[in-house]
Order: sequence, then structure tokens, then C-alpha cells
Amino acid sequence: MLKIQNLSVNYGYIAAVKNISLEVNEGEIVTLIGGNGAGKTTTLMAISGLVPKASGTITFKGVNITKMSPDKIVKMGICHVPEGRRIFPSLTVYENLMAGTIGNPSLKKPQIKQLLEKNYELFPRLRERMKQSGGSLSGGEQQMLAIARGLMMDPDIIMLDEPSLGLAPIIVEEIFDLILKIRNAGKTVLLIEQNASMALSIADRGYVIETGNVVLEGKGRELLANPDVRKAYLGG
Amino acid sequence: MNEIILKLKSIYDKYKIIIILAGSILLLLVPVIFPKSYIMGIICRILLYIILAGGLNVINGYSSQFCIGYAGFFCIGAYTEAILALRLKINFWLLLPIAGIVTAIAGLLICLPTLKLKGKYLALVTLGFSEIVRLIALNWSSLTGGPMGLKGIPVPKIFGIEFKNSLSYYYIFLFLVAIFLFVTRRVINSRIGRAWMSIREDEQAARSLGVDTSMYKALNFMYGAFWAGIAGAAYAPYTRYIDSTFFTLDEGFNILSMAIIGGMGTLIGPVAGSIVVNLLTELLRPISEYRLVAYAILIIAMMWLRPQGLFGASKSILAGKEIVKKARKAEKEAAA
Amino acid sequence: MEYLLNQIVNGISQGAIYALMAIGYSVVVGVTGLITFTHGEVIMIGAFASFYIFQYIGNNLILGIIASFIASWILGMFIYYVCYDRFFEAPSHISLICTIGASMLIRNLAQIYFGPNQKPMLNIIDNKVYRIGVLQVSLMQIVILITVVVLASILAFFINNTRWGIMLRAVSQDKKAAYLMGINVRKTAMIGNCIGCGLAGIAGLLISIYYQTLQATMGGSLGMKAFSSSVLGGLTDTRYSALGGLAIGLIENLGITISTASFRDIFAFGFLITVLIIRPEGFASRKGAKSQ
Amino acid sequence: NVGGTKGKTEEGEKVIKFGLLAPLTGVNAEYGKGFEVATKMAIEEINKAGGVNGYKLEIEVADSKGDQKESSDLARKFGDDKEILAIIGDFTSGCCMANAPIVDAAGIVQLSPTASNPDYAGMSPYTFSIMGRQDAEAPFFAKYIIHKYLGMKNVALIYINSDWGVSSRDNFLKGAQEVGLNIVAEASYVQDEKDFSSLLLKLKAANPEAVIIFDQGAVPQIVNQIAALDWDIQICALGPGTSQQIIELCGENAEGLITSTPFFFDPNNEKQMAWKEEFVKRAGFEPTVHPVMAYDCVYLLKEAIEMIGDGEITRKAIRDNLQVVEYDGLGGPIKFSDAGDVTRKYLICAVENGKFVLKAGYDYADE
Amino acid sequence: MKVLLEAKNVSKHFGGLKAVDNVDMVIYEGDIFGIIGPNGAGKTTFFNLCSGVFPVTGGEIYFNGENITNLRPDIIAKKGMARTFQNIKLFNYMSVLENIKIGFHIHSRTRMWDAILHTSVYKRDEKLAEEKGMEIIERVGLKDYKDILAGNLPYGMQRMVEIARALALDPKLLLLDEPAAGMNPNETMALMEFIKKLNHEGYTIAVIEHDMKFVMNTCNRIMVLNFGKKICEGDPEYVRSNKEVNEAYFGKGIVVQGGTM
Ligand SMILES: Nc1ncnc2c1ncn2[C@@H]1O[C@H](COP(=O)(O)OP(=O)(O)OP(=O)(O)O)[C@@H](O)[C@H]1O
Ligand SMILES: Nc1ncnc2c1ncn2[C@@H]1O[C@H](COP(=O)(O)OP(=O)(O)OP(=O)(O)O)[C@@H](O)[C@H]1O
Ligand SMILES: [Mg+2]
Ligand SMILES: [Mg+2]
Repeated sequence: MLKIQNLSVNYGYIAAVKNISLEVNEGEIVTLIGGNGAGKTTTLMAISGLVPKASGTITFKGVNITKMSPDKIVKMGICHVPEGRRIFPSLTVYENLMAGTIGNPSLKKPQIKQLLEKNYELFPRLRERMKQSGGSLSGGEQQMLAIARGLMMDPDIIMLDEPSLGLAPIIVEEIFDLILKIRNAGKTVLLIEQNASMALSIADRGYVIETGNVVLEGKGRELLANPDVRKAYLGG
Repeated sequence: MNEIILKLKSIYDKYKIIIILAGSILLLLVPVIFPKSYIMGIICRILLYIILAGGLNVINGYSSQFCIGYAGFFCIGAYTEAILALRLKINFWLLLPIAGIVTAIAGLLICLPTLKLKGKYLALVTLGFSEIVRLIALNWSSLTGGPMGLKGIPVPKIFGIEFKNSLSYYYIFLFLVAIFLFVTRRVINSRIGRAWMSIREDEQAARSLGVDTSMYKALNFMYGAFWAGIAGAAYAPYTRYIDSTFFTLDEGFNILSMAIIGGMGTLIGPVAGSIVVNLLTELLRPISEYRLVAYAILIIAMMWLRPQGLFGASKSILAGKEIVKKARKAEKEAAA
Repeated sequence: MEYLLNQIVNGISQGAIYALMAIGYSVVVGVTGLITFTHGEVIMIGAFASFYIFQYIGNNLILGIIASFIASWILGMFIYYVCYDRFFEAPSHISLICTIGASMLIRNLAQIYFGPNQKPMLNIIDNKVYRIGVLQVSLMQIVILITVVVLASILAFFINNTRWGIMLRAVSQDKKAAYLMGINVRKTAMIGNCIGCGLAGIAGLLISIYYQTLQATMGGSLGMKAFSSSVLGGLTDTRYSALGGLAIGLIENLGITISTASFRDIFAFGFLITVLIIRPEGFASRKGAKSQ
Repeated sequence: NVGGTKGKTEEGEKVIKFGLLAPLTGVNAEYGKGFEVATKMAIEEINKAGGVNGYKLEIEVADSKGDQKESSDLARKFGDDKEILAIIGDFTSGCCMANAPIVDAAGIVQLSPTASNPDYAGMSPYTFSIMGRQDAEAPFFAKYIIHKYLGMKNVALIYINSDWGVSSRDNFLKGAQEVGLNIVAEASYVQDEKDFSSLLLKLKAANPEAVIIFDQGAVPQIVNQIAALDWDIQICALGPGTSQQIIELCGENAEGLITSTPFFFDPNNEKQMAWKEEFVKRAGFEPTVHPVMAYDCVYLLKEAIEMIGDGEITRKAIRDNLQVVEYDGLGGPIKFSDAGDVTRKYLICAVENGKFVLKAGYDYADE
Repeated sequence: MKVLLEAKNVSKHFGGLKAVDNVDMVIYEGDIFGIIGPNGAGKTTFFNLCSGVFPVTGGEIYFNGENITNLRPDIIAKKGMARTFQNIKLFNYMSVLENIKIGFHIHSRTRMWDAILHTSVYKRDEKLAEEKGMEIIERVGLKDYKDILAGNLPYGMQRMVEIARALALDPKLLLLDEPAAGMNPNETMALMEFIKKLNHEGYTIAVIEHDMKFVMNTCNRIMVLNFGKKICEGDPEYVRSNKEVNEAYFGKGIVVQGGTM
């Protein structure tokens, strides 16, 4: 469904991503793992068009989106929940969620309502904080809001950049459950995680990225069992 | 541009003493080289604005408090000098620091209640303050001469030499600029300057490290105001006549644009800003009524081409994103 | 008493004019997140656009409003590209200087092409004066007051309750995140800016009808008043900004009542500073918003 | 003794150069432009008529933006330039006064058409102004226009808080005291004021017989706002003269307005009308009193140079002769006091049927 | 053992929301004190109260025997409490060394005239900041990065710089808000070791963390907050076995086990 070929991204003269190729098939959970500064975030940013690409092509559902503007890419059905949450601090929780629906113009009022209900069910906390401004939420609540906001556009593929960062174990579990649920609902997930073991354990496939290059790829379980991976990313 | 600056800097470091010596001699000889009062008048104006833009830069560039009504401080300094010189016949040399201190106190007064204000709100307060000061100068006729202004401000004297035209007054301005740069450089490179910069980069973090941000912000404002006061006090006897129309908001914007065009957060920035802006106004003169149009276009062009200003602190929150990227590049290369 | 009441009416109608300008200003600041010094010039261009319409086509108010709106919308596009488009990521003083430059540019060009002298704007609206008891209100004052209330309510509704409003606010808060929501940030920001400018243009038209003159240099002090009123209202909230304008107008005129107009700005700014000391973000200060 | 060098044009003609300081940009651009147009008109006329003492005149226009720092720099520039023998300008008193020490040191005349600060002309032997001192016009206004012509007792004043406005008002009060006028209310405002309605309400509350405006630029706006208040009152204006702008900007509201003026554009006077037409053609707007003054400045300098006769034309000689020149200008007769300013004589004018008409019989000179 | 920080009945309300609700807490000298709890439980808010960022709604806070309730953050810092932030607050555009130099602010005495005249006070202060600063940088292993802008460092290193900067204050108590967030398991391990080492050197440390491996292995006492209330306090074993904590926080325990499912 999403296909990246020979993607390179430079910041000035630094190559953050070098010739990465990867593929995400429909209905899969694919995870990217790698150390700090490996280029994972940059890859996602490149997909959603927020950074200029030095070379390479990205196709989504057969359409070349390499040169599309970010808002158009989103409207193709690619949702990106960015690193550091980036919720809108002075919009209320409800308005933040509504902002999420802008990316999918085909949504009608009743559908939006349904989606809203669904998200409130997933994150009851958000219902409680509905009228509170996004900036006053705690870190974890903001993370939930960011994910929920992404789900509001009912995307075909959802890209999550470190969704468990700073979350309580119980929420992390919930989020991983949620990711499975999203997948089971027929959606595709591209996941970046520091918590590599959890990520690999739910992923269908995974890529290991180091200093801008894909160094390993394989089934989630296989990678989990790979001794090199264990040593480098799972703490022994 | 960055490369040129770096190159210039390395040359400077190498021949520091010779350059400083030759530079000072050259500076002292300027009125001999250009014995025209017109040219010296422009140079005096440049020097005056170096102090003003530099003082403003200490506020806006080093602590990121956003002051756009700097003309108000300039006004207070000038009126303090003029009033005390005319009424009490106090000596100019004594009045310089007095005006500086009076203005610094004014700075403290407006800054104390507004310490909590951020960015745009503080900007507006300084703007309002500047207008209020000007209107007081206009309306308090018994003290300030009101709309009639104050005339016949005595010229400074030292060892029997009268500084009564631009050729001689040049030395007063030059002296003040030298002191300003020397003192400010030392303050900036100390714990005080670091505290100001930490407030600029992240106030909350600064506070958590024990920096009394209110105190340092106030100090910063006072320091900036002090130099505006000095500049005002030097300016009043230079023109020998002042009235409230000298200190409009536009004057404040003018100073601000010099500070920004030259580049904030560095000492050299306002110097460059003052030179460039003042020369521009002179050089554009032949196109008469299109002069300000061209000037405006040039300002915008400069911001487009070099948003951090000619010599802006590229390593600061003041610098734009582009600049950040470039700096990162240079550093990565250095680290590699 | 009668005198005081009439002064209050006066204060309100002048406040309404400030409010009118402040509404547009707050829309601009709301969407760009940056303060602007071009607002006065936009007001001026709005006034001139209708001036020429009235002169060459005749006193048709509707046509005048349309002309003002369009002219200032176009100017808004120019300002957007010159001052904002590339500086969203940069520190705010950069675009501030650009707006100072742009305002200088527009004002001086206007001075050259429209001439530096005052121009008359006579008899566009019948100068009827109504007496309600001791109160004396002119038709123009009523028109302006109604315009302010209507515009402020429509805008507040638009911004707070529609998808477009959410888009505008999202753009003003986090441009990258807004992109990820599928919002065309540049277009939205430009349209937001143009809406604000268009409103300023209409304000310019009404102001020049009210004062019956216009001039290329009229923008300077007006822009400053728009800025002040908007700050008083917390900069981005149209309703509060309108309220801020009214408050400043009232305070000024009451101040003038006890002294003289030379002190006008002392009252305005003094009031403003006092309010800001008590409420650091104007009337609209929101308590407890985490500063992250 | 500075100066004395005379330049030559390409054709070998001898020229005398003046400098003009004028705010061509900025808020006062309207007046700066007027200066430029009017002085150039005068110079062309003079040159066409053969010049002065065999010299052609030239003028170097410099834009001071109304900023006293720029104005001073330009004054220095003119001072340094040996070819320039006299300076006309600047517009505001502030600029002129800041320049006073400079022109004094350079020994060059600074002849301001408009500087109105009563202290200005006395600052140096080289500083002159022809605007007319307010210690003549304002008392005249009180004594003759209000007291004698209108026969009123209670008046309200509204004045601009500037050097000119304040000295006019002070002098008016002096005159008023002499004839026992009551000032029932007063109000002042600063430059750039747009809304006068609350001031006017204040005046209205005092129930005067007439409102007197002391200003030039804002008179039309005040007149209009009085009409907008639906206040039927006699309006008098000191300052704008018979500026056509008032009629243009006020339309019917100006009917009945009374002003004092040192000169009058007489519709029956062909020469004056031709001047006005020419000015409008060049400037694109109706002249106020200011360009007329600037026009007269050129002729004054011409007269002064002519008086030098065969002597060397120096800056000093121009000054000395300017001091004693007597000239009947477009804006009325001019004779400098020792300080270097002018006490003018005034006429009474009123707007009737959309035109200024002269109200004869109360000419100051008649008393 | 000596009580270093004590909270008595501390509350903080935001409008109707009770972010911190009547919390009592004691940190003894030499502790590594962990604070855990679900997101939005009020942990960060509690830190903010202790370090003076917010005024309390009710209750009192004692530090080293002194009442520090509602004192300004900089005064509290001067009394010997340093902290890091959940969302890193470095001086991004200053070099690592400059960042740390600012940490020495409270240990220097330079006044305006000292700076202008370069008096001995000034020289002593500069020397101190330079030398001690380098010492700390070496300790946290950032020597090679000392001249790099802090904002350009990878996330993990930024957290270390923040800790180093706090150490420059030479505090009696160090408050760390989620220091391991954004670090990979290897980095987290290194951090654990470092914190233990600091503790051995005599620093008392309070830490908020969601990484249970980290908390369980480093802290000697743990407090659990939920909805602003303290629901449990004790050593790691006790907390781990507490039913309420399990329900509110650990869930099924997949994450607590360090991800080995
Ligand atoms: N805006 C930027 N300008 C310059 N360099 C950047 C920028 N953003 C990231 N980099 C650099 O690009 C490289 C890759 O960064 P990226 O954020 O993609 O890493 P990551 O794998 O997501 O790391 P993390 O796990 O820390 O989030 C890093 O070396 C980083 O320093
Ligand atoms: N300034 C504020 N205004 C209003 N509510 C606030 C403010 N700060 C925090 N809150 C609320 O207080 C509660 C506690 O927030 P806090 O940041 O302390 O949580 P936390 O325990 O640190 O959570 P996390 O682990 O997610 O960081 C949250 O519900 C949050 O929404
Ligand atoms: Mg990342
Ligand atoms: Mg927290």
C-alpha cells in the first residue's frame, strides 16, 4: 500500500536518511526501530511531506505522492501522529478532535459523530476533559489526544511516532491493544517505538534503522529473537 | 556572509593589537580627514544611533524582552539633561551619568509592574510608555517648555574647548560609543550577561537554576534605559534645542530597525545596523520622494535575504530556522 | 448630566470605531500569530478604494464597501507574502520589521500616487441626528455601532463554531501539526490574514465617512489604536478586542471630559497599562493554561 | 566672511543657488510638496524675467522628512556647500530651531516660510521667518473680528497644542482681556487628532456665541464635526487663511466661517487666480497659506540680492539686505523686525455661497 | 535519618480539577525516591509545587527544615533544590558548556562593577564556572560535545545535559521528571547506573518515571499518585504487590516486566 524507494533526506548537508526503501502492506502493522537519531522520525516526516526529499519516490495506493503538498497527502488517507504530540494547546479537547476531521473531507456529520463516540470510548479521559484546553492536559493525556485526533480522520494508514513516550504502563498496554484493534478494524499501522520489544511483539514486520540506513528487516517475532537486535535495542 | 564573518574574525584575532591601534588612530583623525560639517554630522548621527540601537539590543537581543518604545527613554534622557542644564546650570559631564540614572529609574518603574508580561504585551506597554512620555513632555509646559520646546541648551566644555559643531562633538560621541561597547562587552561576558541570555532562551529553566529572573529582567531594562538616557543627554546639547516632536514612535521604530537589521544578540550588530541604515537614508536622497519607498523595500529585502540581520547571533533563539540549519551543518562538520 | 451622557455616547461611538479596526486586527494576529504594523495602511487603502469609487461611479455605499473589501483583501495578500509567508518559523521580530517596512512602503506610495493632501468624503450617508430625550445620536454613529456588533458576533461565531474557525486557530497555534491535519496552512493563513485586512478596509471606509476626510497618512495613529484595542482584548479574540476598543474609546472620551484632548493618548495607554498589569493578557486572560 | 563663489551653468550663465529644506515625505509631505512647487514657480518666473542682477536662480531641494536630525544634516550640507547662498525652510519650527546653531555657524540665512515658534527668529541673526507673529494676528482676531465685527462677548476656543497653537491662543487671550471678551471654554488637542466631537461637546456645554479654531490642517475636520453634532454656531478660524481646501473638504458646512488672513485670493484678481491655477496644475491640490509663504520667500531673497546691487553677492550680504528688505508679497507686505520675523496685517474673510469673500471695513490697517 | 523534603497536606487545584490532593510525603537524606502514577495523576504538578513553579492551593512544604511553601523557584533553587523538566528545557541555542555555566549562577557573586572592572570576584567566578563546568561535563561523558548547541544533541544526550546542568547547582536534592523518557533500553541502563552513582556520592534524588524497570531497580522508596491522591507508598516490593496500584497503574504487567512477554 505504501511503498518507499531509495528515499534520502538531508538537513542542509547532513544526510539524516540515506537510501531507505521500505514497504507497508495493507492491514499490516509495520514497525521501525533504531537508536536515537537514526532517522525514523525523519522518514515519517518525509512521507507526510513535511521535509523536502533529496531523492527517492514514495507511492501510496499506487499514486506517487513524492511531490505532493502535506495537506494533500493527508487527504489521501495518511495520518501522522507526530513525535512530541503537537496538539493545539489553546483549542479545547473537542476542538482538537474536530481539527482531526479536516483531513478527510468525505466525512459526513453523522460519521464524525460516530467517530467521536468511538474515540471517547477508547479514551474516556478525553470525554471528561472535553472542554479543557489541550495545553492543560498532562503529558499522557496529550498523547491520547494526539492519537485520538489522528483517528478522527478515519485514515487508511496511521503512522505513530513513539506513541508510548511518557505513558504509564497501563496506558502503554492500552495503546498497544489499541494498535492491534486499529489493525483489526482493517487499517494499516506504521509504528515507531523506543520500546522495541513491545513494538516487535505486536508487529507483523519490522525494519531496523541505523544512521539513516535499513540494516535489517524481517517478521516481528524473528527480529525479536535476533541476538543482535536484542543486544542493541532490547537491553540485552 | 557567515563565511566572510568568520574569515574577518580570524584576521582580526591574528592582528588584534595592530588593528585596534590603527583603528583608534584612524577614528581620532576622522574630522581631519573629513573636515566637512555635513559628513561629520552624519558620522555623529551614526555614533548616536550606535548607542541607541546598542542599548536597545541589550534589552531585545540579550534578554528577549521586547521593547519597541525605546524613544521614550531617549526622550527622558534628553529632557533631563536639557532641563537640569538650563535650570540648574549643572555641568554637562555630571549630567551625563545623572540623565543615565534618571532614565534607568524610569526603566525600572515601567518594568517592575510589567515583569509578568510577555512578548507582544510588553511591546505594547513600552510603546504606550513612549507615547506617554512624549505627551508629558508636550503638556508639562512649566517644566519642559511644552510645545515651545527648550532652546539654548549650553554646549559641553572641557579645558576651555567648546563642543559646538559636528566636527568637535564627534569626539564626545566617539568617546561614549567606546565606553558603551567596552562596558557592555564586559557585562555580557559575565554572569550577568549569561543570566540575561538564559532568560532569553528559556525563562522557566533559568528560574529553576536560581536565576532571579525578575531581578535580572529589571536590571536588563535599566541597563538598556541607562544608555538611552546617556544618548539623550549627549544629544540635547548637540542640537541645542529639543521639543517633543523629536521623540515620536517612528523614532523608536527607527532605532528598532537598526538593531534588527544589524542583527540582535551581538555587540557588532547594532553598530552595523546604525551605519547601514543611516548611510542608506543619505545615499537614497537623490531619488527624493521615492526615498522612503526605496528604503522600505531595502529593509524588507534585507530581512528576506538575511533574517538574522547583518551580524545577528546565529546561535540564538533570535535566529531564524534557516540559520539554525546552517549552524547545525557547520557544527556537524566540525564534530565529524 | 446631559453633557456626561452625550460624552458617553461619543465615547461609545469612537470606541466602536476602534473596535471595528481591532476586530480585523485580532483576526490577523490570531491567524499569523504575529503582530503587524501594516493595519493602519490597510485601513487607509480601504478608505481610498471607496473614495475613488464614490468619485468615479457615484455615492453607492454597497459598491464602496465591496471596493474597500476587495482592495484591502488584495493588499492583504501582498502583505502576507511579504511579511509572513516565509517567516512563520523565524523569531517574531523579523516579520515585525517587515511589517514596519511594508507599512512605510504602502504609505509612501499612497502619498505619491494619491497625493499628500486631505481628501473630502462628504455626504455619503445623510447626516441625520436623532434626539432621544437629552441624548443626541447621529445616523452614522448608529451605523458604525451596528456594524461592529454584527461583525464581531459573526466573526466570533465563525471562528469559534465552524470548521473554518478551527482551521484558522489550528494554523495559528502549530503550523506543522496543522499540516498533518490536512490543512493547507499557507492558504488558510493567507485567507485569514486577508479576512482581517478586508475588515480593516471596511473600517477605513466607515471611518472616512464618519470623519468626512481621508489622507494617505491617516493610517499611523489608527493602526496604533487598533493594536492597543486588540491587545486589551487579548489579541486574538474578536469579541474581546471589540470590547477593548469600546473601553479605550470610552476611557479616552471621559478623560477628555475632565481634561483636554492633548491627554487623549495618556488616558488610552495609561488605562491599557493598568489593565495589563492586573490582567497580563488583557480581558481574555485564560486562567490555568499551561505554558508548555 | 563665507561664500561668494558663484557657480556657472553649462551655457556659461551665472547662477545663484538656494537650498530648500522641506518635508517631501512623512506626515507633513503635503506642505513639503507645496514648498517645492511654489518655490520652483517663483524661480522659473524670475529666471524667465531675466534673473537677478544678471544671475539665474537655482534651487536645490532636500527632503528633511520633518525629522530634525535629517534637517540638521541637510542644513550642514547646505552650509558646507559654498555655492548655496541661502536656505529656505524648514517647515516645522522644531527643525528650524534645531538648525539655528548650524546656520548661525555657517553664516547662511535660513528663511522659513512657516516656522511659527515665537522664539525661533531671534535665535540667530541668520534665522528669519515670514509666517507672521501671533502677537499681532491673535489680538486682532479677538479685538476686531470677535469684538467689533461680530460683536460677541462669549466665545469658546479650540486650539492645537503646538508652538503655534499655544502662542496664538496666549496672544488671543491678551487681546480678549483688553476688550473684555469672555472665554467660556477652551480645549486643546495634539497633531493627528481625528475625533473632536467630545471636545466640541465640552465647548457646546458652555454655550458660547462662537467657536474659534486655532489651527491650519484640522480646521475642515472640526468644521465638519461641528455640523455632525447638529450644532448651529458661528465658527471662526485663525490660521488657515482663505485656504480653498476648507471649502473643498467641508462643502456646505463651511458656510459662514470667518477667518483672518494676511492676504486674499481675490477671484477678481487675475494674477492671483492665475497663480492659484498654476499651483493646482503642478501640485494636484489647492494651495493653503504655506506654499504662498514659500513663494514669497524666493522673492524676498531676490529683492535682497537686488539690493546688493554691484556689491559681491555673499551669504552675509544677503542676510544684511534681507533684514532691511521691504516687499509686498503675494501673502501681504513683509518687513522684518530686528529679530527676523514679521508682524503682518490682516483682513477679515467669510465663506459665502461656497466662496471666500472679503469683509472690508475692518482692515487692521484702518485702525 | 534526616528529613530533607517534607510535604504536609499539599493540594493544588486548577479550577475544579484537583491535580494534587492532600498529599503527605517525606524524602529522607540519601533516598532515591520514586514517584509513579498514571498519566495526569499530578506527579509533574507535585514537582512544580515543590520547586515553586506554582503556588500551592493548600498545605505546606518543608525543605531542610525550612518552610518553602510558595517561595519563588529561584529562591528554592538557591536553597539547594535542582530539577529537570518532563519536556526538556535546555537553552537550545547555547553550547553544552554554556548551559552548564548558567548552572553556576547561584555560586557566583559577580556584580555589574565586578564585570566591568574585571575584579578578582569576577575572575574567581569565571574560573569556577569554567573549571567545575568541565569537570561535570566529563563526568556525564559529554566532553566531546561541549561546544555543540544543546538543541542539536539527540534526545538522550539532552536529558543528560539537563541533569548535568542541575548538578552544577550542587543541590541537596535533585528532582528528575521522567529522565529516561525517549531513551532506548541501553541508554536507560546507563542512566540508572549514573543515578545510583550520584546517590552514592551523597545526592538525594526524587524521580518521576514510567519505566518500571528503572523505578524498581533504582528507587529505595516509591510513592504512587492517582487522581492527585497518594494511594500507596513503600519500598519497590510493597508497591509492586499493592492491588490498588496494579489496577490503576501496572495493568497486566506486560510493560513492567520490561517487555518480555
Ligand atoms: N530540523 C533538523 N535540522 C537538522 N538536523 C536534524 C533536524 N531534525 C533532525 N535532525 C538530525 O537528523 C538525524 C535523524 O533524526 P530523527 O529525528 O529522524 O531521528 P529518530 O530516529 O527519530 O530519533 P529519536 O529516536 O531520537 O526520535 C539526527 O541526527 C538529527 O540530529
Ligand atoms: N496549568 C494547568 N492548568 C489546568 N490543569 C492542569 C495544569 N497543569 C496540569 N493540569 C492538570 O492536572 C493534572 C495533573 O497533571 P500532571 O502534569 O501533574 O500529570 P502527571 O502526573 O505529570 O502526568 P504525566 O505522567 O502524563 O506527565 C492533569 O489532569 C492536567 O490536565
Ligand atoms: Mg524520533
Ligand atoms: Mg508529568
